[in-house]
Amino acid sequence: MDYNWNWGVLFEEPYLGWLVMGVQWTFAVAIAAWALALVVGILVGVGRTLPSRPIALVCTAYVELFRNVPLLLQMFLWYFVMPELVPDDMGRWIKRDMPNPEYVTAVIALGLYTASRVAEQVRAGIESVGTGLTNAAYANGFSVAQTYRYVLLPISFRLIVPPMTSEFLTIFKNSSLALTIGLLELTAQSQQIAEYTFNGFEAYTAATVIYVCIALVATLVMQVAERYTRIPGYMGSK
Amino acid sequence: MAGFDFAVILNNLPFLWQGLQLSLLLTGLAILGGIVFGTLLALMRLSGILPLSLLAATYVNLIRSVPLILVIFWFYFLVPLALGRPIGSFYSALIAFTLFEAAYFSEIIRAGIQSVRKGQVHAGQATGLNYWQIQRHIVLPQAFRNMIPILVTQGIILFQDTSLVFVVSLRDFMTVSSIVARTEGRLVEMYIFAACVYFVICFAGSLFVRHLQKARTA
Amino acid sequence: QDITSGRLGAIAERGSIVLGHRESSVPFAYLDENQNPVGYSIDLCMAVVAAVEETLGKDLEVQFVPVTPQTRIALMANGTIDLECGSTTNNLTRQEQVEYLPVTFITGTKILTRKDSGIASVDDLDGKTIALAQGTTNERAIKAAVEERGLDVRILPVKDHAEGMLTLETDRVDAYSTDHILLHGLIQKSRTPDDFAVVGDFLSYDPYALMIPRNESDFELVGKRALAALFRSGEIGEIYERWFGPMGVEQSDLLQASFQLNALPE
Amino acid sequence: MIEIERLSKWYGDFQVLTDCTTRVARGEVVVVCGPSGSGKSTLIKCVNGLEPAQKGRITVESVDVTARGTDLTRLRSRIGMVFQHFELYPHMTVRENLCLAQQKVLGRSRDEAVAKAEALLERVGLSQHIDKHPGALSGGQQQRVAISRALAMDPVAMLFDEPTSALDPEMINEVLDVMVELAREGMTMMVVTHEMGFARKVADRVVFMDAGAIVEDRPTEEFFGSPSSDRARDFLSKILDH
Amino acid sequence: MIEIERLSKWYGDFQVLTDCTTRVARGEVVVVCGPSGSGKSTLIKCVNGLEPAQKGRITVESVDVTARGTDLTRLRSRIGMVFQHFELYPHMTVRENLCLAQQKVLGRSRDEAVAKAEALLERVGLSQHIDKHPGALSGGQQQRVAISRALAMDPVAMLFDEPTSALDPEMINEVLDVMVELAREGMTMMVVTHEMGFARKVADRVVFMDAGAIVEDRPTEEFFGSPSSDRARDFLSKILDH
Ligand SMILES: Nc1ncnc2c1ncn2[C@@H]1O[C@H](COP(=O)(O)OP(=O)(O)OP(=O)(O)O)[C@@H](O)[C@H]1O
Ligand SMILES: Nc1ncnc2c1ncn2[C@@H]1O[C@H](COP(=O)(O)OP(=O)(O)OP(=O)(O)O)[C@@H](O)[C@H]1O
Ligand SMILES: [Mg+2]
Ligand SMILES: [Mg+2]
Repeated sequence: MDYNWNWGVLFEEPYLGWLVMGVQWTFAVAIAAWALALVVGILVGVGRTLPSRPIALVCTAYVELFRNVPLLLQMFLWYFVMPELVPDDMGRWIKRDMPNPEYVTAVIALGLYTASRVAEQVRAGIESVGTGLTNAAYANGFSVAQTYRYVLLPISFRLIVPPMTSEFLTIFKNSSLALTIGLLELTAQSQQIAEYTFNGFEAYTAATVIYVCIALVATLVMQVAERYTRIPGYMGSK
Repeated sequence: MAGFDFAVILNNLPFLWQGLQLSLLLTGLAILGGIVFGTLLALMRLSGILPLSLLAATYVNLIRSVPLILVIFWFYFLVPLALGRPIGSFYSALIAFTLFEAAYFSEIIRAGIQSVRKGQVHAGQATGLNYWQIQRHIVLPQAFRNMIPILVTQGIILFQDTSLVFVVSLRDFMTVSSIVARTEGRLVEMYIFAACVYFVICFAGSLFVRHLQKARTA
Repeated sequence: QDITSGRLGAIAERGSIVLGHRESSVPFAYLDENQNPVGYSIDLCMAVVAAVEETLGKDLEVQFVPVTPQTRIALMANGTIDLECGSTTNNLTRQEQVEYLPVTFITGTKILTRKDSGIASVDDLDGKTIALAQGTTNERAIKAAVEERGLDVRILPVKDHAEGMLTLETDRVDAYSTDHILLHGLIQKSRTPDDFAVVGDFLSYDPYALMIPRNESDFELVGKRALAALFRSGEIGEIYERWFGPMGVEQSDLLQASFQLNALPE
Repeated sequence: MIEIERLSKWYGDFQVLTDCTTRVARGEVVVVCGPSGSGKSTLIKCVNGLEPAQKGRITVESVDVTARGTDLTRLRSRIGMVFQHFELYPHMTVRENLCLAQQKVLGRSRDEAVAKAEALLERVGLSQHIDKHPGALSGGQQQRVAISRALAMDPVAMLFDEPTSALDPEMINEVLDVMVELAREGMTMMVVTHEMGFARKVADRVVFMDAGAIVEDRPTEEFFGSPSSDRARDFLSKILDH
Repeated sequence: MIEIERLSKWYGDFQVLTDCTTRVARGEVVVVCGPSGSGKSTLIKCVNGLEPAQKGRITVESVDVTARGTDLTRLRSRIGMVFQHFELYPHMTVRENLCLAQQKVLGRSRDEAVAKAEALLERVGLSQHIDKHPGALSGGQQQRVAISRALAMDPVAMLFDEPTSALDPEMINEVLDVMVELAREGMTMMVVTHEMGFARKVADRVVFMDAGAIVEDRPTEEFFGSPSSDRARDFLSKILDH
């Protein structure tokens, strides 16, 4: 089991180009999915805490459904199953005429899945603000909407900045699952380099280092964000 | 692919069951291994001995910033190289999952230990108990009781994560469902069925977690 | 010959031999209705296994590990599998990592498409989408051909032949490409064989062989000997007939010549 | 002004309030006391509809709180409420805490709101803290801000739920002093508290609760002079002699 | 018995204790009081080494607590300590809470330990709760169990850190009564508390702290009769007249 080391391969064309492309796709998927996840996740998370039973129920169902099925399977459901369930024309459009079907599918699958996790954080954030403050706002004469707008959301958003950091990192990592539907993001590219050059060590190391760098940068950025959003002297914000 | 044919599920039930067994086995063993190794990492981090806690922290943060798929690739191909002998793909995957999940378990366990109020340690010290007696009788029992719901939740996540061995064709439930789906050309039925199975198991798990939490606050 | 060291020794010690197999390379190695691996290459591998058992003087447990085009070389190189039974092309680049036993089949890259797609050769792929299995020689052959002709072709990478066929069947792509013989196998296993056709010229030369670890000359000798015996005795003809007969694929002159060349005397 | 009639309330199977009847007239100060868990907080939260009741009726200035269709938001803006744990908005400065509802609920202009806030803070002696966040203030200061926040809405009545029980002993008086002054100015007040000194000083009536029921409801001197129930006597003896 | 000499302590740059000197003789009861954050808890935790101090010396029965190499575990087993938040072990029954250290530290047999536990619980009137978990008891009951737990080790002295400040007012006396009895039996006690009634009744001396320093350390009657410092007078006036 002798192994021929060759780090130079990472800097040769076309392999360097592949890595760069892989990073671009990883970012493209992660960022777009994150935007989707934030929008849907915040709506669903707020919905779960509303006094209206039906809305809360629908939002709870969403969260349970999306977080209890493996993401890989959700990718497949969106990619293979969904086009077969819609009317034929539409299915064909999705599969053939939609630009970048793998990319769009990956973003939707990853975004909606992550939304269920974001929703949980949002809900936890709102609930941790506590009934005391909520009652205070109501007693002040605020309506439900005003209470959310001026009290619950501003506080809970600040509280959930740290858990959101880790969700943001998770979405980068989970974007690697897009390789199963044929999107050549970073992990897929490193694997392809391993196949072409048989220098698996080097290829996987390159991908690992890039992921670690992404994590480091994201953590730093979020730490700054945390500092700016911290509420002076409030319990729960360290 | 017009028309549903759910008979395909019945015909392949034994095969699917084998896959599910492998998923569950992998999950169970990885949870055990992950908790043992994770506790070790957590104790290292809280030990107050700088090299140890630095080592553990580096490991945990490294693993947590890398996608599981990449870790699986690493271990699937490199464990035999490192060991100098093949150990079979199941064990490669098991090692990958154990080491990967240990990083997550260690964070849970660390938080669990820290969730025990400092006053409890003080109370133990004030009656003259030593470090190990306090850990053994006061801190760890409370820490684990506090942690159980989160540990179970992480177990559910781990169970879902095992589906990723699909990328190396290990015959877990996900892979097996895919094989049936593709060889029989019954994608829609099989993937929906697989989703239902995962959902039922994981949802039951999260109901159990909720029950635990309610039992604890009551 | 020294059977106590090297891979043979390791196999003897653990009492089992690990065969890597493909899951959708019809008829070389694929899954039967009980999801067990069967096929032409599997039968040849079993002959090699029998020879290994004889050499070692003990019965071996046979373990099957599924492999894909992306994993097979790495798993061979890292020692997870002892012998690969699939549809692997023997080429010199790969010989930097692994070793091969004598050629057992000869084929080349062609294109599978729907009969009504209007595609008759690579040149017709312009503006179309084709699925390619990652890590195959065919992937490179098609990419090279496309580049040479300056065509605009969208490529969808897939994991293996089953997934390639799936994307074609579900209309996600216009064509799938791999070795000619495998394409026939895929059509045969399809639920609507009449819809598909294999088109175009051979775009590559792909001699198949069983893959073994590199620098294992003792093991290699046992394998060569086992295959030579099959070639000499004509038993290869029976095995061939069993798997290719139903498909109506005869042994080509080239393949027969190859069998002859490797039917070395003891 | 506040009339509570035969109010009963359940949490699931558990009855928290049983047939409670009492009233607070305009300008009156009523202290509610009783052992922990006896339902004092629940009763007071029912008054401005923060908790719904299943039976009985509450009216505030002839508005039926318990009726469906009552505009609770409007009602609440006219009743001030002060909580045990202050419940200031932690992400806003003291000024914002006092101005927010004035602007959003009463529709006052920014200038009006700020002027009001400054005047109130001046009164409780906290003018110099107007730009701080609540987290930077001591408990006693926070509670005085909370009282000002409620007063900023020009309430017709004030509800207090154990306003001093989360405070360090040395800070209790600075809050009680503000409340005493308020009472002397004629504010209608309903105060849940264990501070019997405060009750003696300003309360017109004392309501004693036990296990969800109102056991005594009598003028202050009568209550302290000769509590009629054993339970109240017992409670008073425990709470007074340390 | 307990001697504190010129003790100073820092948390990082922040000095919590400044040059504190005092002593508690055998059988004496000393009450420590002072405003919040003045360092009372820190001081008392230093006495049995729960917090390390950077400067100065503490000796307990001639054992130097602050010296390196002192067997703190052994020392602590001889000093009982009671905390503001009880700190009973929530996962054990009351019996286990009382027996754990007796068995593990003193090496008593199970029977001895249980007999001791039963006797102590009898004394504080909680025999019937011996099999319950702490969570099932009221705050006052929990604190009485916590006192019993400390007494089970046959301590030579007892430290109390605001033992009644987390209790509902009606439960304060049941705990103070136990402490008064203990004091009358001659236990050496150092008690951080705001309960001036208790201090008056049983304390031999009162130590008043402010901003980390001991401002007054005088016999009880003198302290209440004529506190010499403005800060103490101010504090007493705030804490006594409500
Ligand atoms: N949301 C709730 N669900 C179920 N029971 C509740 C809820 N809120 C309060 N209770 C119960 O109702 C009873 C009365 O509670 P309430 O808070 O009104 O008491 P209280 O007199 O204010 O006591 P305290 O002095 O401790 O504040 C208690 O037994 C409490 O446990
Ligand atoms: N672990 C710590 N790190 C930093 N500062 C601390 C720590 N523990 C306490 N302090 C600070 O030390 C000072 C004294 O604290 P201590 O708890 O001894 O006060 P106290 O007199 O007991 O007050 P209280 O009446 O509120 O209990 C306070 O200002 C507190 O903020
Ligand atoms: Mg209350
Ligand atoms: Mg303290």
